[in-house]
Amino acid sequence: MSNYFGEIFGGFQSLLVGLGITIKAFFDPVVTLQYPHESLKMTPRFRGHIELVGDDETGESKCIVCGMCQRNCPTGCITMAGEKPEGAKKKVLTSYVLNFTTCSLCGICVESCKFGAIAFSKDYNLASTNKNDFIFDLKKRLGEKS
Amino acid sequence: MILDNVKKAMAALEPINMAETDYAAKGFHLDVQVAPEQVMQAAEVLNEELFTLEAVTGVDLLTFAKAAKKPAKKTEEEAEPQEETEPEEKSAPQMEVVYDFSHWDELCRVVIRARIPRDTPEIPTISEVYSGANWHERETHDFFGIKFTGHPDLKPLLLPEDADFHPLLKDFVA
Amino acid sequence: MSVLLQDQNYETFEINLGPQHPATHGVLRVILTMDGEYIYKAEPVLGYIHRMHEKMGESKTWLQFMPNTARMDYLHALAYNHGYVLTVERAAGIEVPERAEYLRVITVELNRIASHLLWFGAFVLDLGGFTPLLYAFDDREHILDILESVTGARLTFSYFRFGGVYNDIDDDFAPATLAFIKRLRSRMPMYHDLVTKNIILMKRLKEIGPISKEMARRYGATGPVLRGSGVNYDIRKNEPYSVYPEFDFDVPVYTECDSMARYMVRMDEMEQSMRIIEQALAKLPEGETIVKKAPKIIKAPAGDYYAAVEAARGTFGVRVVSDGTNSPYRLKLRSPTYSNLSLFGEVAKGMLLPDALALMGSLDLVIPEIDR
Amino acid sequence: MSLLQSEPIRVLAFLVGIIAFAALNAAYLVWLERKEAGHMQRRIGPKEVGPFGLLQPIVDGIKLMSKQLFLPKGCDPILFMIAPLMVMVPAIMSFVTIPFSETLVARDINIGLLMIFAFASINVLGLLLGGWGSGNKYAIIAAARTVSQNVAYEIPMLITVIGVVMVYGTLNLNEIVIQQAGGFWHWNVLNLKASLLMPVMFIIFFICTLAETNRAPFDMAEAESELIAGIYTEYPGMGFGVFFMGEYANILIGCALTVILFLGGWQSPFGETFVPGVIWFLLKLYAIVFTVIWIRWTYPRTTFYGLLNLSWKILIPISLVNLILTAAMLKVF
Repeated sequence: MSNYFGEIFGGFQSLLVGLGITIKAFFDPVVTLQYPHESLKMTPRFRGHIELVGDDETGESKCIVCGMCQRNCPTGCITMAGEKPEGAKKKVLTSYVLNFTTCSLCGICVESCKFGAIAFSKDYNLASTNKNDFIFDLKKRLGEKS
Repeated sequence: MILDNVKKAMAALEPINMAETDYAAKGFHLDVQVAPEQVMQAAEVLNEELFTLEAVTGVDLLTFAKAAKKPAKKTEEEAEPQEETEPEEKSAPQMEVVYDFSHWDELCRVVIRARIPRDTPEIPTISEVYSGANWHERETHDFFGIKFTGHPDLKPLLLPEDADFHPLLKDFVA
Repeated sequence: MSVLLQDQNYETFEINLGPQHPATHGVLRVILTMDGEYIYKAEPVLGYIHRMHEKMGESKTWLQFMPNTARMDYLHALAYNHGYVLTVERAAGIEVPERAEYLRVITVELNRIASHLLWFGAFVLDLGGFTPLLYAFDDREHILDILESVTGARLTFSYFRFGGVYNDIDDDFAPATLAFIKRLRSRMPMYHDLVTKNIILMKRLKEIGPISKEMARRYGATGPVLRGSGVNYDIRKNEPYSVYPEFDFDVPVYTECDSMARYMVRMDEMEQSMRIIEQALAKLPEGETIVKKAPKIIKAPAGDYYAAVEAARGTFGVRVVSDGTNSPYRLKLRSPTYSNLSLFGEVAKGMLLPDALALMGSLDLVIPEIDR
Repeated sequence: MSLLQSEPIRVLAFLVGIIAFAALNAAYLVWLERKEAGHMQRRIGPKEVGPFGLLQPIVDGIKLMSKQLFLPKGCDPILFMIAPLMVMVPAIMSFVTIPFSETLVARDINIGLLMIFAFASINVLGLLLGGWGSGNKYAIIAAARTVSQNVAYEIPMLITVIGVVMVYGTLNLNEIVIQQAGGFWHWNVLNLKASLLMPVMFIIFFICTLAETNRAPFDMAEAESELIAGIYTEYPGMGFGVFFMGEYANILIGCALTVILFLGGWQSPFGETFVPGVIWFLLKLYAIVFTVIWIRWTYPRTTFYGLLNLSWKILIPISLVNLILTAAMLKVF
């Protein structure tokens, strides 16, 4: 019989403690960030989609079209093409397309590039209703940027 | 100490091959290869010693022998005993079913292997002793087509109900 | 036990729990043959999110499979990275520098706390309480920010590499982690007052879903489900790997075998993980974070190798059969919740529907990890 | 008799007033619930539509009305359509006898309390027909649960109400409120002269109100995480909207009864003041509604047998003891 009442009072007391916690939280300041109005500052190491790094003087890409990133990508989302203008000994990049819909942001391409030609970008709010918006032509973007 | 009991009990079953492997290099202590029919007794032995079943793995050895035999150029030559010395079976290619057991009280991982011909892959089930094996065997059946005789209901688990293809076979064409 | 379980010709009806159902946390479908509210037979149906990781493993090189490991159990992705990296390093015989091992342990334990916090929120949500979920997510966001500052990702980290880690921690990683630990320690009593000591929750979890030691052994259950049934089996202690032997932490074990025990095991494990992180941060050695001559092409001598790690949900084992080429010949991924769920059919027989959902919540299921 | 005093105009005015009160409340209680839940979970709640999200309920209402009403396959059309009405109409009918203030009561019937409980029992039937009519397995389980839950909680509620009626000797709600005049120490909840257990009676009555209106922690009818949406699973658009309005009207009735029977209806807590009775009544009403919402966002859901045990093993014995105690105390004093 005693634990009958003990359980009632103990249980009721635990219910009141629970109410106390939620009411305290009710008057505490709000923790969430109001997204569309305020935006989050990304950490320097945030892995957005990759982008070509422009050579500081010429503004051209540092890429020598060796294809290491294309081969190492697990999902094969990088397609690039380059051609060797006669007279010059190094290949020149003509097109560098990243299919961001299959990229898993693992960073193997950035790691395998010996020339630091590609790096992670910082933009994260990429939303679009059309799949083709995510087929990035990185060479064009590099041109626009510089 | 448990390892010795297991070795004694396993020796009683005269397995085809029993080797104590170095845990640091391979990840398990005892590697026992038994004939397919003895799989049930081996499981009972381990059940007495209170082992628990971790996983059942199927391996399709169709293209394994060719690749493994051409030794990689400069890797050190401590070749695996049972891979190389075995009389290379030019005869029918084989499939292997690997049972991983581990023990709670003492670090002792035992691996039981059984080789079955690839074209008639059949092996008795151990789900009476280890009911956990029920799902593992259904999954191995899904991926390799190995029929586990005596299994309560061997319908596909991870593949759709009407799946008749076995994706993990080396000659599987999507 | 309902009257049905005695005689067979009682009229039952079949209900589909899932694949879209609020309490299954993913696409798990359970066909319940019910008599009123009592479950006569429960049969989980899997495969709705089966992507065949094991076949992908056979067609990719060793390093290319790394992102896949993080996408099986995305709540504790780092443990899966760790399991895969351990097996390949054991196969190819690659040494890992001391600092990298410490960084691995710190990030894995942080990820374990994040996984347990998410489980705690989702579990109480299954039982009907909404608010604890948002408090738990509030804490979890701090961990994700800390892990993002070092790995660059928030959920599916591909942070480990063979022979070390991707990049080093910056200098405000340690203060942020210690501040987080202090904050979580101050909030744990609030969680216990709001949820654990609540009489309604106790009535929902006590003596619900008994999993005996013998049944756990027969089904191969591991992790908190096993430790809730009185078995002291934790891979970090029983099969020490990486630098775990250098930290002293204890493994919470409860012997009541019911959902409350499994709940308490995970709540105490968060405290232990915090202890490990503190000791690891204190003893963090200097040095490079990836072995100098990390081979670009991994050459594992032919043969098969096995390694297991303690993920948040149990033993995650990777069995690799290598034939010396640059991609694995066969890659078997042993997922813990696969075995933990296999005993659901036997335990749920004769239970009420809400109790069966409490049991399923206490098993802490992540369906993509079961389906692989 | 001036135009205003004439009977049909008065009835019309009260009719429009009550339905407006019920509809507006149904909408803005949703807003209050989402705002309160938000702040309790350290977030904001609706904020975008209108200042402080005040237009959100209106927009939700329009959205619900714009949804297509279809009858699910295998459902019983008549029962399916009647059920929401059977939940909402009795709730709005019960507003007739609720005294908002000294004069502001639609029809001051001398058996007002009995009428409210008569209508409250129809609400259960509505939920049962809704669950059964929609032909969905989850809804049938929810319907079966709701019936036994309401039966189990009707009894302690009625026994408590008998205790109160014995103290005040009348079923007329206005009389009960008048007898609780004077400061808050005259309220029934502190009326220890009538029976020592009166505060416990207040708590039991409050728990029974929660259970009657299927609010957490007893929300068996709409157990989101188990039965998907319980009885409301198959109801699209305005079908769900009417059920929702019925549920919130029921909560209002329950809280209004709690206020009238225990917290002195429209009486002011400090004796005579110039503030009209309606203000006090609405203040107390919304305080109790705030508590109902507060409880929902704090506790997990009880199991079904836990809920029945609570009623049969704890609430009913205590309310019976109180009944005997009240009778004895009335005999003595």
